[in-house]
Amino acid sequence: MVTLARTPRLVSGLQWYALLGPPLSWTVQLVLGYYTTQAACGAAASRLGVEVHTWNAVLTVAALAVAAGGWASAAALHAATGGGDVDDPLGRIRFLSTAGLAIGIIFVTLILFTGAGVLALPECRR
Amino acid sequence: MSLGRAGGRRWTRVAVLGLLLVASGCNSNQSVTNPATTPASDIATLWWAMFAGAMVIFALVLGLLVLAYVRRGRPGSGGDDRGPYRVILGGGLAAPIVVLSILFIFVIRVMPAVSAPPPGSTKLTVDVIGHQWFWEVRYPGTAAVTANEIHIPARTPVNLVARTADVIHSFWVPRLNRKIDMIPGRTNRIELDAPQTGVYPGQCSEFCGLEHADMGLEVVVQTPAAFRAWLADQARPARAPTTPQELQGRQVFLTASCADCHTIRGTPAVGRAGPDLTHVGSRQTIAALTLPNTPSSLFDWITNPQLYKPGARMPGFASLPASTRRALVAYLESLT
Amino acid sequence: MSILAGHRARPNGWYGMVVLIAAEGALFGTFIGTYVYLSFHAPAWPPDGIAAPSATAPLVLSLVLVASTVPMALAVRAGRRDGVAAAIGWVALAFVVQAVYLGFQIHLYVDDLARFKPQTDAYGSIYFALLGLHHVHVAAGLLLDLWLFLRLPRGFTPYRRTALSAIALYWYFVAVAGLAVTATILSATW
Amino acid sequence: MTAIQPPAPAAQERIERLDRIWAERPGFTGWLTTTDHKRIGLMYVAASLVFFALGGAEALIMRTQLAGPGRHVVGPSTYDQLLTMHGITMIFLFVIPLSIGGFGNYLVPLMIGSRDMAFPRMNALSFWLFLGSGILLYASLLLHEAPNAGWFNYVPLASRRFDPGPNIDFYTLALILNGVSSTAAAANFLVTIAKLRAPGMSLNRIPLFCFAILATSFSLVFALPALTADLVFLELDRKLGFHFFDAARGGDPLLWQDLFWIFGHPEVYIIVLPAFGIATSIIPTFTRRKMAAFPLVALAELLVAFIGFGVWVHHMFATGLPQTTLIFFAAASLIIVIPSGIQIFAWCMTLVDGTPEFKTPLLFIVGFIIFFVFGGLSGITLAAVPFDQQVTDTYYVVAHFHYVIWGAAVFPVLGGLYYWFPKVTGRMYHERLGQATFWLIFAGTNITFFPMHISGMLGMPRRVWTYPARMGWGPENLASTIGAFILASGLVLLAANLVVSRFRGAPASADPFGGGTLEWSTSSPPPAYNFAVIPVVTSAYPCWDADDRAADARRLAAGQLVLEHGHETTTTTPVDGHLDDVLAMPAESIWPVTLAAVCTVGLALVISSHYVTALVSVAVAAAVLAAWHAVEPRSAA
Repeated sequence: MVTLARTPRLVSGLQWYALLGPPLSWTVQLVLGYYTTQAACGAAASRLGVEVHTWNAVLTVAALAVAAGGWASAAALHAATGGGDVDDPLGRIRFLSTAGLAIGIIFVTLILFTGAGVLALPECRR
Repeated sequence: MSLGRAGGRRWTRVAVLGLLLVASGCNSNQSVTNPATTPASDIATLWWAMFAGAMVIFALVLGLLVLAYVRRGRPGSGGDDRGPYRVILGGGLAAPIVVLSILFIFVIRVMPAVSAPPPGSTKLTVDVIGHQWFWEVRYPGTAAVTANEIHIPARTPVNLVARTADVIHSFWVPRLNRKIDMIPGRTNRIELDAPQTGVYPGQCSEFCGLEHADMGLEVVVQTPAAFRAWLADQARPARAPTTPQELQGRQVFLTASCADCHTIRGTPAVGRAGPDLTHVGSRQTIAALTLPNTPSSLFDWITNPQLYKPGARMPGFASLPASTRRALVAYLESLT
Repeated sequence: MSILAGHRARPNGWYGMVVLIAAEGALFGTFIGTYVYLSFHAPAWPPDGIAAPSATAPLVLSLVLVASTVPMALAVRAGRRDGVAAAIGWVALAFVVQAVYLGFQIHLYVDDLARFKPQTDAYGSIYFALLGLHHVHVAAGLLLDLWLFLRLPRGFTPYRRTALSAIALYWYFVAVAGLAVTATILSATW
Repeated sequence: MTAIQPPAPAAQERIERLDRIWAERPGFTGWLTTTDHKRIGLMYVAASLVFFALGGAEALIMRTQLAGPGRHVVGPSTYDQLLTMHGITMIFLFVIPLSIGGFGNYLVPLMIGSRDMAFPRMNALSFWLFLGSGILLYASLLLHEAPNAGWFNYVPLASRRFDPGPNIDFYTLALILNGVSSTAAAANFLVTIAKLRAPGMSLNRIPLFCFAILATSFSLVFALPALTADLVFLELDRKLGFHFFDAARGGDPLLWQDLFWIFGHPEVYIIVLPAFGIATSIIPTFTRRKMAAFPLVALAELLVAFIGFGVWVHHMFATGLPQTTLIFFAAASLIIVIPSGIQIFAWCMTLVDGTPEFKTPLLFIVGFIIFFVFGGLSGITLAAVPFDQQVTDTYYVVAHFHYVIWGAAVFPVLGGLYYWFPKVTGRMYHERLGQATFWLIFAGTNITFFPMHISGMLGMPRRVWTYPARMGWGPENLASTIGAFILASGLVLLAANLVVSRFRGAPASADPFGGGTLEWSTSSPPPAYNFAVIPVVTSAYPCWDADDRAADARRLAAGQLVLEHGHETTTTTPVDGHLDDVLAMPAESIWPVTLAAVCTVGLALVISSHYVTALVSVAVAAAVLAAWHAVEPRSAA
């Protein structure tokens, strides 16, 4: 508790990272990944020269790292707020870190699904 | 895959009868659960697997609701969340991750079976072009052009190229493969590889305007030899009229506005808006399966198409004398 | 007000403008995404027969629009001190720069229309639609400035102070969106 | 749990002062100029129910046409207009306006302990713009020129070449207007929930209904621009000959689909999220237990909205896109099951662990859970790419989405109509008739929509105006038609119950069901200012905190947080809900309805190609806006 009170900025940073990091990392993976397939399989493919599998392997690893970090932050906050105290702002941090734990698991799974799916299929087969 | 075709049909019956008082006893020729090819049966297997899983999950949730009803009089835990949390995390988070992972792998494994055939993997290409509201069918490399009836040889991988002349249509013959949209500016392909001869009905399944409902088609799977004979027939120009009535009919066809929209190869009629009629007499139906191809229904159709297919692009010819229309019918039916 | 003496929170109007900007940002994002999407489906971009846009004028103009946010920020600061004359002066300066900016942009737009048209092909369609979207936003901002000229001379109220800070926020957004639009348009030259 | 105590004399005096300050113009003009979120909410409810009746009538005509093969009740031209108008009406003019505009408006300020929405006049504008869009659309139906390319309006069928009449222009411009209305409403909710919460209502104490509205509003703000852009592109193509969707000139018909579904799928969750919110309001009340796993449920509501942005291509699995493109969206469409699953188990476990009393509102929620699970499961099958490629655009899909957006999204709304009826009218509905009605509607829904799964699996495409006898789809369709009329009769009974109870029902107390959220702490119906004293809360179920409510009553007597000197409400910090300001609120105004009228007329002029006159209406609109903002809310001296 004491450490939390002393480092509000860090706590607040970790809290928002845990909440927003995993979803946003998936968003980046989805948007960029979607555009790599559009670029590689559209009429402009030869002009753009995008390689779907390479790009998506990189995107997946990067997104996974960010999302896993978010989950770890949530886990740290959740452990630190483990007491019975539910008053502000500890109650709020505990509330958000509980949510963050679920967010981390869900988005790590989603990023893995996406990456594995793209890599398992031929690049531009329709 | 594991469930055979007959098994699929039997299971359809069980599901239909078991789940609903209204059983469909009739035609299941356009049924998703009556597959006739590998891709269609892969999809049907995927369906039955998902169906079974879904029923188990549905039963579990219903069980929880029944439990709530049975225990309604008892006081609860008083708001202690630890028990519910275990169920919620187990049922809402852990179990779905496992189940969905299995399903996702299943899906990825079925996807190649329903994809477009790799270049060079097929022996025959058929171009199907969607129109409001009929299907133009071409066999590249031959002069053959027909409509609404796609003949293919059995046990032969066919590369079906789907395009459109106007709006978006979707080519769908459920027993043979997934559907594929026909989109302006795009060329889509699927594979048809039917092991057995027969007639497989299909229908446009993307809303395409007034007569979306009456845009049927049939895939006629023939033995390779019969198919070759059919294709050679279709590639020939139209038969010349032999009787005076047929001669009169041809004259009517060329001078009334018919030729503006229809082609009859070997005559000056080269219109492209309507179906190619070079061998219309050989087809089983007219107006994209709306009517059987008999002289009397062809006569009715020419007289007033809007009665049978409201919105169809074809104008009625009731203004022509009945004898003239009969001559036209005689000529068209002679074009086998 | 006694319970809150001396305290000032960000007004609701400011939050409202943030949400509006989020929606507007999504709108610009959709237009830009469309531009990229169409370019990915074109064998040549810009299509043969249309020259790639020139870079100098749009770049300079974008920087001018960004520069015009400085007097807007100063106007907001003056507003906090109830400096009516200073606030009006800064808004007026920004207004002049923004109006000149829009004038130049419309001049370029009309020039472009002489070379190719939105009816030429999809490139022309998205090119003029994207630029047009941006210019409409600048024009709307100028109308907001005019409203400030109408209301500020009668002195500041909390409502007008909120309006000034929200309108300034809007201009920051328009400047950033202008940069994004310019970058998108110029991507065809790379 | 808490009863309203008769106020002390000092408090009575303050209440009378508040009554005077918050009084609005009486009579009909009062409705035109009102900025009271409750009256605006009621107008939303009334208007959307009228549109619901129209959309329902359209459905019944279609079902009559499809009752058997080869019938000719209506021809294809009328049928296509009916099916398009049915879709547009139910989505844009019924469910969203009712659940967000109606329930959201009425309840959010009451639940968070505020006196109004953050932007009361913009709130009125949202309503009037929505009404304008509905009037435009139904004007087109009266002209027999209604939109006819389906609610998702694919090009090139909707292009000028294939649809030269004004039909699609009505669609395009009315939906742009509707979108502006929804964006304004969403912005209003976001700021209201962020800033106007009662002191002490930190993030973790926001009622779950408000979390749902928050998630919905986020979705609207980011999804609607994609639709707006799409509609603008289409109108530029149609009216000015642009080529966004013209494949022959470098455009792409799939661009329409991409942009439409980038909006359209979040839209599905926009429709269903408020229903989740209503369910999470009704369940705790009737089980006398707080929602189990409250943080996860709140999170799940937000996640559904968020992941909902990454699933749009599952509407386009059959378009021949590369499979590597499809798989992104298949993955997201599967994973979105998880937040839904968390909520389903949380609802069920609250029922299991609480002490449920199966009154009418809770019955509708149980029905909702059943439909949502069933429709969710058929939804999973549609995320499985090859199966979707087989059954998309068939009646299987029609069955699926009616389970979800009728069964799952509207059932809670129906339950909510009963649940908050005493709050709004001060009278009770008829309980036994309510329960009987539930069973009728529940049966009707299943009889209507279940057979559609089968007709779809048997190969029946959607949007067909008729079908030939040889296909053998007759029995399923007849069952659907019979079910539709059972369903309709149930809805008529529901309406009768509520209308009669409005006048004859037993008087209702402030809190007839023992609800946990703040709306139950004020009288039924609530006064114009909602709460005589701004409540201070310490939990997510403040109405169950008797001590806190007693403290409110003491503050009223003492004059703390009563704000009895002006048309004011409090604002608090967005995260922790600390009191940070007292805000003067705008009073009633004639300008919102005026502006909406000008916009509607302007768009009608564009539809009829009177561009110059339309430009004049833009100038008038600017003038109206200036006049609007010349009237400033003032704090008490």
